[in-house]
Amino acid sequence: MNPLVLAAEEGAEHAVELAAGGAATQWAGLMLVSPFVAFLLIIWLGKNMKYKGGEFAVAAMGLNLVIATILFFQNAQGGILNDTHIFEIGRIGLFEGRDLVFELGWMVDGLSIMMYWVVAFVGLLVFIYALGYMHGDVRVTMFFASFSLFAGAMLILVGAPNLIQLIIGWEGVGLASYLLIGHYWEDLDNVRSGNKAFLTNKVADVGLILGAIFLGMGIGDFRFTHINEAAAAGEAGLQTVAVAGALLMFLGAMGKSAQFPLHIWLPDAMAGPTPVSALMHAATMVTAGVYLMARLFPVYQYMAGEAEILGGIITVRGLMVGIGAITLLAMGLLALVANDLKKVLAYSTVSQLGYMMTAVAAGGYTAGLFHLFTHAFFKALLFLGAGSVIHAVHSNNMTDMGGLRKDMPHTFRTFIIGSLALAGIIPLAGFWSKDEILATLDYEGYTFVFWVAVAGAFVTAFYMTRAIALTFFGTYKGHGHPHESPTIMTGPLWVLAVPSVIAGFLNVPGLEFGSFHNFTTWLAARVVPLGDHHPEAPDWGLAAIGLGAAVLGIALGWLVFGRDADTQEARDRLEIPVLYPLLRAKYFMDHIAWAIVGFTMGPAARAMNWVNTYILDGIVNGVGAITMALGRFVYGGVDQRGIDGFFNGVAMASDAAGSAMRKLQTGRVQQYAAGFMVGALVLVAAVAIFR
Amino acid sequence: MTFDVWLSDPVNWVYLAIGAAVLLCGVRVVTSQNVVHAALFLVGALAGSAALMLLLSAEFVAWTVVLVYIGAVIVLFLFGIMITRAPVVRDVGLDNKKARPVAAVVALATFAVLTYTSLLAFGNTEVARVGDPTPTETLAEGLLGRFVLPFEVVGFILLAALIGGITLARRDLSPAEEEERGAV
Amino acid sequence: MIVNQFLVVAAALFSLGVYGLLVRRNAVMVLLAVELMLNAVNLNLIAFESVLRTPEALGQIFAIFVITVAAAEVGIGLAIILLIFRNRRSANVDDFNLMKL
Amino acid sequence: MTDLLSNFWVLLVLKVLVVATLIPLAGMVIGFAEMKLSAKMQNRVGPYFAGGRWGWAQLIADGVKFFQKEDLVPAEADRAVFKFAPMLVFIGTVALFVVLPAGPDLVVQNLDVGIFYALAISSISTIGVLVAGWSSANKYSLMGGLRAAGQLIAYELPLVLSVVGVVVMAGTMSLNGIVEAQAGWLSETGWQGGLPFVIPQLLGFVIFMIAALAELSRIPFDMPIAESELVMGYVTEYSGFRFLFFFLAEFANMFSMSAIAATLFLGGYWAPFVPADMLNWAGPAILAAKVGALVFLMIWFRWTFPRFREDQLQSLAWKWLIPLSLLNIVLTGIFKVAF
Repeated sequence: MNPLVLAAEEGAEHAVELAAGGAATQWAGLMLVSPFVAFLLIIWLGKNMKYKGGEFAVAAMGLNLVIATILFFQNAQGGILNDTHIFEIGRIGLFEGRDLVFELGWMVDGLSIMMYWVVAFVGLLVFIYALGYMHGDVRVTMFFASFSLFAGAMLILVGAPNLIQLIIGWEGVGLASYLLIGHYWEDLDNVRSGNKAFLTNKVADVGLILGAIFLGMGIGDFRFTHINEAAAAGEAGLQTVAVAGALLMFLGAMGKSAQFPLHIWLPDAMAGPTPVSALMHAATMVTAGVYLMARLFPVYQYMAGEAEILGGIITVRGLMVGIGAITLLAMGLLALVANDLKKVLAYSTVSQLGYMMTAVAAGGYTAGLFHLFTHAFFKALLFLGAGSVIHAVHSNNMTDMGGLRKDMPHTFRTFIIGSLALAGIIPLAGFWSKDEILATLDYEGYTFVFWVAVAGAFVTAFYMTRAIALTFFGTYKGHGHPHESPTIMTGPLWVLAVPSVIAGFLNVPGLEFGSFHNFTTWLAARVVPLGDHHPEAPDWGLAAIGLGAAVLGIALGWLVFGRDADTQEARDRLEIPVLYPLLRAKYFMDHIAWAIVGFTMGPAARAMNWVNTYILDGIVNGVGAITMALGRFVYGGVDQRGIDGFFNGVAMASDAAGSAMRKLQTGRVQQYAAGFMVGALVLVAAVAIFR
Repeated sequence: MTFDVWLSDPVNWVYLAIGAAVLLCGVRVVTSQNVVHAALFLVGALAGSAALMLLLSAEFVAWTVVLVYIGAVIVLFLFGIMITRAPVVRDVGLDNKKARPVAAVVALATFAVLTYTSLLAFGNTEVARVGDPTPTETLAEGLLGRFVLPFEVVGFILLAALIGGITLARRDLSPAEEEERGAV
Repeated sequence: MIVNQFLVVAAALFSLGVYGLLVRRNAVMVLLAVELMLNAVNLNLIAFESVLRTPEALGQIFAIFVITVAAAEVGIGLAIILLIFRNRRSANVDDFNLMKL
Repeated sequence: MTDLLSNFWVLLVLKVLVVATLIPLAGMVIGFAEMKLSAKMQNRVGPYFAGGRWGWAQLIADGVKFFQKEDLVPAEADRAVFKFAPMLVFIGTVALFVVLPAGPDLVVQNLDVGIFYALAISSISTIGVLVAGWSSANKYSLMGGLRAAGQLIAYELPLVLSVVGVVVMAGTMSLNGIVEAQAGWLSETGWQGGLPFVIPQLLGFVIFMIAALAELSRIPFDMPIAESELVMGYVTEYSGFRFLFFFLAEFANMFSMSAIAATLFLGGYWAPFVPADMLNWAGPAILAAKVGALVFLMIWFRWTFPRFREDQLQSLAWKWLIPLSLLNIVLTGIFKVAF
């Protein structure tokens, strides 16, 4: 066995039991199916129901939450679950002993339970919120159908026991997100946003699918259990395959999780309804990339991680950490200049995904996932709060807001909680998870990245303060009179506020809840348990650095925007030369993407057009002309004279024969009887003679 | 079996007499130019057939033929003849004279084929157990045992024929006539 | 007695029936001819039975069925003839060519 | 003597002779009885002078008179059929005597299907009547013939069906067998054997008698003759000995029908308390007594009931007698199976 694995098992404080989880794990498959049942029911019956089918979506999510909660507590209370249910549905014998096996099923382990629970919990609250938010909107039935599909595809993805089902869920998520981003398709911009998201994701998906094929065929199995066992065993012969597969799949993960430079679709994806953004950013879709990295953790960490690429400049792990670090800081800066409230949150999400990616890539399995876990709550809370604000002022732009804290007290308070959690203020959830990431980076020796992350924390606090100041403080600049949202929308806000506050305590180093263990232990229930660093006690020094950066950010933000948040001047103070235009232009990433597409695709398209016009069309036209000539000949010579002549002849012959034969039909019964008798006699005589 | 041996059995004399009568009556049935005569000759032919059946020890069937054919069917025929106004005198238009040669040829061919096949099939086979009538009990057990379903079906057919005959033959009364009929 | 002497009589009766069936114009006469044929069939059945001597007297049972069906046939046939006579004032088969266009 | 009697041909001739004498004898006796009884019922004297006492030779004189008359055939008549019809009627009557048992051995032929034969052969006379009416070329005759045929067909059914009950009870169609089934005697343990079927088959007996009256075209079912409207029905054009045939056949038929009724329902030649070995001698007398009683009943009816109308007659047959006789069969079947 791999010494690393042995070391991990010996050194790990979380002992791992591989145990079947009883009935709950067997019923877990229901979670993967129920959203699709809801989808069909919504399409079938939704139109005539009070909430246009939203009831089914909520019911399915409620059922999922019940199952996920049961699993969650079973897993948390000592009985660590690890169960896989697989049904083989097809098999292609491509290679000797390496059949391409298509399997469906579901997986129950610490990682998937966590994801199930997050998707179900956040999904349920967002769905309930959407009942109010989407009330009276266009195509509500369609919306809920797509929404159910979205959640269902995500559950298929996180429950997948193999790469193929994961790809199915992955593409399903892409499809549903396309439908939802383009929900208001009357506006061309929204359609373009949907297209952009879809195409960007497709670029990444090519990497994922190729990587899956490399990895699956290389190792000989698509099941995560086998892939991870093979990765842990660390066969040297497989390393090349593993490196190629891991890098290609990391491209897929970059697309889904909006890592630099494939992040360009995510801010535009704000075109969809706000609940979509909330779900997309908190629980589904963007977390898929991080989930994939975690699911194939052994591949990335022990098989491919240390391989040097690009001529030895950098290792695979280094590349991933670097991309994560760039994402977390650069995208955070972009949030500083965005005027659209949802876009602020969107860049914030990308930045936080950068944190997660960096952590997982650097070896902080628990740290990255813990941040995913806490982030889901407060980001959902923030998006729903933003939705509430947008619902009230009918605008996305912060220039139309201001002074809403009095009009919308619930939204304001929950938004503040979410923002503090995101900024990483002790003792809210974000503080503990971010601290864990910082600790991991410190432990793994990425000092530079550690300081980038600290800077990111500062930027996070800064832009959240700006957003709050512009939205809730100052004077109202929009039209009409904003009012607080209905209970069906504020309810989920408060519910989400609770885990935003307390979720962090689940994984405070050294803190145990008796038999309830902690987050690290739950996650440890895995197919191939490979430990990561988890300190015995909080490193208060690192915590102080992170907290200090956050506090500094809030203070600076308040200093800049707090006093006169409603003046244009306040924002102008930020117009630092070079940096500000760069940020406003979003680092010209869209332009670069367009340029790439334009430079490569333009000439190629023109060339193809030429080929099409002169060569293909010529061939086709030629074939057409020949065919027409042939057709004329066939029509005139063969059909009209030959075939028609034949059939006309047959018809005339039939007619003549009928005219002749009708004389036989005299209507005289006795002549018929005579014929009948003669016929019978001939038969009898024939039998008698030739017997 | 030679002809004189065959002729030495007195039963065959009886057969010859009856058979001759039957054939004579049969010929007259199809050639008589008087419809009632034809019906009466049919009585003769049927009675002769019944007698032949008696010779073949089928007592019950023979008397059934008498009861059903002669007692009921022929009477029905006579009814039909009289209702359709058969003239008392010779009816020269009773036959389709043009059809006679064809009909004769077909009939002769039928006779030839049937006779040939009969001779082919049975040759000189003797009739078994002459003068030993089949007990009616045997027939009864056959009809009401093994063949009870066909028996019921035939009964049903008879019922349907009865109802159908009545429905077809009854004159449709005008409403005024109905009322008059009902008033009586 | 050999069985063929009866079969020949039956064949002759049947052939006479065929002749009558084909040559008669009056529908009642045609039915008479059909009765003659049916009777010939009965005679045949009885003759077969007299040779075969089945334990259940199958030939005779079938003859009884034939007689019954013949009775039904005559009842219906005469009713039809009566109806046609009433409508067309004729019982001639030649006039029964309604089936022809 | 016994050797002579056991010879087939001698026995045949003997039987034919007996039947040949019995038929005119019975016809004449019944005819004479009818004359005298009618007279009594109408408070007349009736035949008085012929033969001296009671006018017993009246019918013989009538017969001689008929034979003396010219054999008239109407000019338009179908001569052959006209002459043949009375014979056809007479055949049906004569053939009935073949199976009538006057004693255990006093029977022309004890057929296995006796009663079936009797019913079958009696139906032949229907054709005779119909053809007689048709061949006379007289519309009264034709009407009478058609009426007779309709009536005979209609009442043939209840007649046959009412007999079925008896056949079911006796378990045989042989007339001798039916008589034996009714034979009973008083022993130390009580009544042994059967009862006359008139007791269990009262319904059948009533139906049979009504149907028999109709078959005989006797009052109240004499529409085919109907002197008052159809002159004489199908016998209008007949005269001389041909009329005598019809006349004789009617009375002979009365005798044979009554004899069959007596055999089927009253025990035939059997009588209680008559020793079985005496039946061959006492049988004819016993049967004659029963037949006499039934014939008296028929004559009595003639002067008791008015004539039915044609539609009443038909509805009586189809709507009452046939359903009742079917009910009788069902009840008899149930009775037979249950006991």
